Amino acid sequence: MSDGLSAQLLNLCCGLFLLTAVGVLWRRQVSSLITLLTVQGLMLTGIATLLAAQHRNAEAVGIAIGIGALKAAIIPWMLRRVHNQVPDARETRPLVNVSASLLAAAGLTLLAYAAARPLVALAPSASAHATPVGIAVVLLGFFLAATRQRAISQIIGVLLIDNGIAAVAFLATGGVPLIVELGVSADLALAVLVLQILTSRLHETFGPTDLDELRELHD
Amino acid sequence: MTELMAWLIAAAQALLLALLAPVVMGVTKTVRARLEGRASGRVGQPWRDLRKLLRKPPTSPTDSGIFFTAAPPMLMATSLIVAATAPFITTVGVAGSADLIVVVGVLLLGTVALTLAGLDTGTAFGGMGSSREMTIAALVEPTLLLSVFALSARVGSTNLGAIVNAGNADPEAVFTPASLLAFAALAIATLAETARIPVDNPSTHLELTMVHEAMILEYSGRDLALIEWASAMRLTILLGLLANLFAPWGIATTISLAWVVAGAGFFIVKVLGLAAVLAAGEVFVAKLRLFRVPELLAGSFALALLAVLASYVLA
Amino acid sequence: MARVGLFGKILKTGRVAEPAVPADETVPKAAGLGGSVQVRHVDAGSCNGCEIEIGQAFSPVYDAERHGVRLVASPRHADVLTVTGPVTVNMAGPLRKTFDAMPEPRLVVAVGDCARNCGVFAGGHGVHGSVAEVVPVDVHIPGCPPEPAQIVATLRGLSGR
Amino acid sequence: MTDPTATALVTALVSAASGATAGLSLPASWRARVVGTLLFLSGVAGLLAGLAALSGHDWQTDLPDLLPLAGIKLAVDGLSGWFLLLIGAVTATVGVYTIGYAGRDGHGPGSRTAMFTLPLFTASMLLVPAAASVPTFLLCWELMAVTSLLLVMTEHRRHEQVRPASVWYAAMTQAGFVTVLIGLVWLASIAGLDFTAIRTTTPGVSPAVKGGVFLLCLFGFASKAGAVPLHPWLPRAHAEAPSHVSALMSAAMVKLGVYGLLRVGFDLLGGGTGWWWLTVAALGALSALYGIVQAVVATDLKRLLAFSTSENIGLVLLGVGFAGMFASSGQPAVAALALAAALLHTINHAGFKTLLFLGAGSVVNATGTRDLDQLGGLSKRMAATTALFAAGALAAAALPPGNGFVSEWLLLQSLLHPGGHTGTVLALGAPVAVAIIALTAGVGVATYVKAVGTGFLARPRSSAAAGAHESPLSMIAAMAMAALACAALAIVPALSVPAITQVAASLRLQAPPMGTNLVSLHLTGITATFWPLWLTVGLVVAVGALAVAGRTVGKARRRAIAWDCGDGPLTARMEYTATSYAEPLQRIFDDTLAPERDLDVTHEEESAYHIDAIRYRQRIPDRIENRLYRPLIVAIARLGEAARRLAPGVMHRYLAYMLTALIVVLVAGVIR
Repeated sequence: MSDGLSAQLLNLCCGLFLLTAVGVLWRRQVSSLITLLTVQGLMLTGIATLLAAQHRNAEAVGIAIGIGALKAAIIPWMLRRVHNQVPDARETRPLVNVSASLLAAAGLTLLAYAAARPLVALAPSASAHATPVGIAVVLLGFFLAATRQRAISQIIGVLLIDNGIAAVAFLATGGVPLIVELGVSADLALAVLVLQILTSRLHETFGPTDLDELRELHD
Repeated sequence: MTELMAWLIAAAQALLLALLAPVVMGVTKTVRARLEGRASGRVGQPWRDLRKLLRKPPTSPTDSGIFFTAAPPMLMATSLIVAATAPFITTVGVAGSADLIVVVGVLLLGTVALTLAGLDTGTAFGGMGSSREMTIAALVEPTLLLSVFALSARVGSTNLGAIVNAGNADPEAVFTPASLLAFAALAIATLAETARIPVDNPSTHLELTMVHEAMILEYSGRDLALIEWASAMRLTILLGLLANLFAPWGIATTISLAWVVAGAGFFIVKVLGLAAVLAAGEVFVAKLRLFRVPELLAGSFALALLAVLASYVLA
Repeated sequence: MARVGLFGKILKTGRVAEPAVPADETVPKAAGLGGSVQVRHVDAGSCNGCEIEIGQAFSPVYDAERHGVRLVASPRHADVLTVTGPVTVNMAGPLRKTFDAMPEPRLVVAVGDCARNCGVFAGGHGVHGSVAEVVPVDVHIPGCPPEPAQIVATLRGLSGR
Repeated sequence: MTDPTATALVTALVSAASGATAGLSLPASWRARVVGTLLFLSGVAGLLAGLAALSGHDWQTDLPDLLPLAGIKLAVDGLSGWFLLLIGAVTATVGVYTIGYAGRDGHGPGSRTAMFTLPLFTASMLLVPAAASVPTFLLCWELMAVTSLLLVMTEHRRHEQVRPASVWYAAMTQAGFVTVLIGLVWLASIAGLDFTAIRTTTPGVSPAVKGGVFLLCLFGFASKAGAVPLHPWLPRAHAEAPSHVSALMSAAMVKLGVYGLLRVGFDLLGGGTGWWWLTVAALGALSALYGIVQAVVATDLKRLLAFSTSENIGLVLLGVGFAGMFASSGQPAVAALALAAALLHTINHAGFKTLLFLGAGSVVNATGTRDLDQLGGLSKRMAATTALFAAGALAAAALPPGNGFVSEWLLLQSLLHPGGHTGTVLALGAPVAVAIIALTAGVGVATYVKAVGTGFLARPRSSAAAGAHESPLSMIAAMAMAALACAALAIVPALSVPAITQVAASLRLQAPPMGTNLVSLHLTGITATFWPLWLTVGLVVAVGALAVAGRTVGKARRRAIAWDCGDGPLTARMEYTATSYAEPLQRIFDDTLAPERDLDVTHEEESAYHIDAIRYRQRIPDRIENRLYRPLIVAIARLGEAARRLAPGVMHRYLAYMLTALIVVLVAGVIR
């Protein structure tokens, strides 16, 4: 694993990582969203393992494997279960049409790069140049959550944000202490679990989990 | 030795004022009667009233408590203390040591004792008189203190003895516009404090118009005597202060016996003169309606404020 | 110019009071008053004729004040209680209360015939009786109404000045 | 830890903490007694800490790990010693009072929460003067605000007005806290967190910034002190809180506003310029006048006492304001005299206001009502409370033998001091201030004569007042303690001169020109001396002699029914009530008070000429509140209504807000 190869692999993972995020914005079917999410989980694991290998830090490898398991396996599995229980979640009816979303995605990525410049200047390691990708994915996740109507797309938005933050953490600092990672992961798992129960309960009581109908609850 | 002498003179001064007070009331009544064409009684009539009242038994209403019985001695005590410590005969030692703000405060304490007694009787007139007396006392206070301010600004201290000595030292300082305005303000305040004509009519029988009299309707016998005597002393004290602060000549500045006696003589003449002027003034003025009194007091307050400003601009 | 006008008038009129009236004989109880008599007046149902005369007694012309006699507002301050008119049914209680409210030594002067023996109103429907039946009377002043000089003489007798 | 101040302060805090735990754990019957005694111990310890600090034992400590970010820093110098003394004394008195007042039944003042929060409240008040760094100060300040809020709400189950009062109290205290927070943090951002650091660097800070910081702190401290434009919480909170809490708040907590002003104004910002202190003096004058005018027409006893607190705080602020003006215009001697007057008035006011509020508590405890128009005739039924309340009223009305008069005399002397009047502002300001103090004193006397006269004397005006009975011994003992303190301060005020010199030194001011001869109060600058001891002795001897002489020589006193013009018996309805007593003054101050009167006449059906009933109702609103606060509240409500449309319950809308906020921040980061 010469340095040049690992650097190229790292760039590949980051590239795919960003691409999957844009894909999530692009696709409408929920099932394709879940597969994109799984791919992104794998890419994140790739980044983690590559960086761990670079720093020859055993603990970081453990973390990478943990993340991989969580992001690529457990969460997609949970999402699939929700997806199967809620038949009408086929179509994520977006508030903002797809082309506008993609333009917004581009704008957000540019903003991420501009905002990350001081961060990149500071960071010691070479891999830090890729940190803007993490920030971009966070912004995209946020955008997804804000503009999609289905409850399940909120969950996916949150997951994207979490992947983005983890990516930033790995790229900028070259590895996150175990405790922090455990904490974050536990939170994430819990969040998804709760959202999953919420969505199924919503479905049982109200039928379509279209969030706009939920407005009547408010008044 | 001079310490004991000073205390003795103070006691003598208090005694002199106590004896002089009814005579001052007698003089005001006589002058007033003469101007109204009446053949007035002798000047000693108030003394005879006091002596008769002292022999009669006091009565107190069933629901009244300690405040009713304690008011006459408190009123007399405050008058005695001011009489002993203010510079009437001499400005040396204890007699000249009183501070003007303390004198104003002690006199106010006497008024408060009487107003509480008025309320303690539980009668409508007692409450009415007490409420009006307090309203007027509250409005007189700014005038009194501002005229004090005007006087003390000229001298640099509110100590009565110092003010009188300063007036003695350079007589023309007494005739500056500041002290004349202060004199006018203090004169109006005196009328209000001692319930004389423009503010209250001491010889009225119609309870609804009374201010001071309404509070003492329930007193009789020696209580009434003490109150009448103390009120007469308050009038004498205030006239004496007016006389000495603005015409300080003849007051004894050393402790020699001759000077003290001369001082006493001068003082008596000045006070009786002022009392006569007061009585004469009363004949020409009618009693103001209660809610015109604040305007009068606001006027005197304005005079006092002008006095203070004048003492800055001119002094 | 009102002030100067008034002052001028005062100087012009000078003394209005007439020479003092000789005093009547005094009452033993009055000795304790020592020349200072404070009078509280109660109208126990009179036709106001006597009131006017008593008012004149204290006016500048008769001037009872020169003998040390003064009208006061409350019976607590008074030594002498002057009562006029036959005591009507309604005024009997209040008259009694006024007399009780006065501190010792106290005297009652019944002014006018009505006070003495109900005068013209004797036997009237609302009349309770003469003053003597309600409160102990020390001096009676006859007349309907009595002269102010007579009232001043009696009061002067009480004050002894 | 051998330093006396430290040991005393620590014992005070420890006994307060143990009081709090006792309050939580003990059964109802024992709770009041134990918490009361522990409170008393804590008060006495605080008092001793103050005395030690005032006699020169300055002490400071630094506990960095207690508070995560900046640590706790405590320092007790002369100024904080003075206020520790004040708060300790008030706490001790209230401690004894709580034993009797909190009762055995365990609800209301005796409930678990009240007994738990009371010692915490006093402990936080002891900590505020001792704080020596911005975070510590703000922490203790907020702890005090929260615990006092809880205490104000102890009786919310029994009276429904307690809730609006608490809402007002919470809103205004927190608003005040926020402004103080902004001010101090702004100052700390420039000059550092620690007070000593601030002291050294402030000379370099630009006057504009110092002015801004002072104004912000002034807003917060003036609202805590209850100065008039910021006072609406005071009459509500004091009227609704249980009396021992009102006593603590009115006598002690309110003074910490003044402490804050002195600490920030003189100590941290180094005296500042003239216009600062002119605003303080103007604020003082306004609250003195408006406070007492509202007090004289108040018929609720505790509302009257609360407005009178506003008035006395006005006088203190007047003193502090003129002290600052004299100091900044180059007359240190007169400045020290004005400061001495203000300081002495804080402790005098603490003395007689505690006595008055505890007296009011005893009355409310016995009769169940605070309305002066229902009370009356208590002088026979509650002799001890009446005598003690009258003594407090004498002091509060600033009449000579009382201690209120001593500090007012000093304040007037400092204003009348001819040396002080250089510059037109002072030359015109001093006489106007004297006039305002005089009018306030005059109306103050009328207020307290009304309170004592209609509240306690003659016949009871309601069955509640008729059935009154004397309060338990511990309440009387507490009131007696406060009365003793007032008497001591009245008769030998010169005792406080060395302490005031120490405080002036810690504020880097000159010692006040006052002689320390115990018998008299002598001002060395101008020939003005006043012998409170001889005056009191003279009065007592004269009154005693006259009374005894009368009884022995004269005839026996006769008791008779009051003269009722001969007809029917005098009933209680014929007595003057508090409303009618203050009616002339209310008519004179009509345009400032603007009472709301409504009169409805109901006629008989048959004809409009026969009147069935006439109903007249008059209410005197708080005009500043209506003119200033009502529009503010309406504006905020409208703002709230508009904001409500922003949150329609749509999930996306909320996420969109968050996203836009994030983007804006990033863009801002990029642009800068």
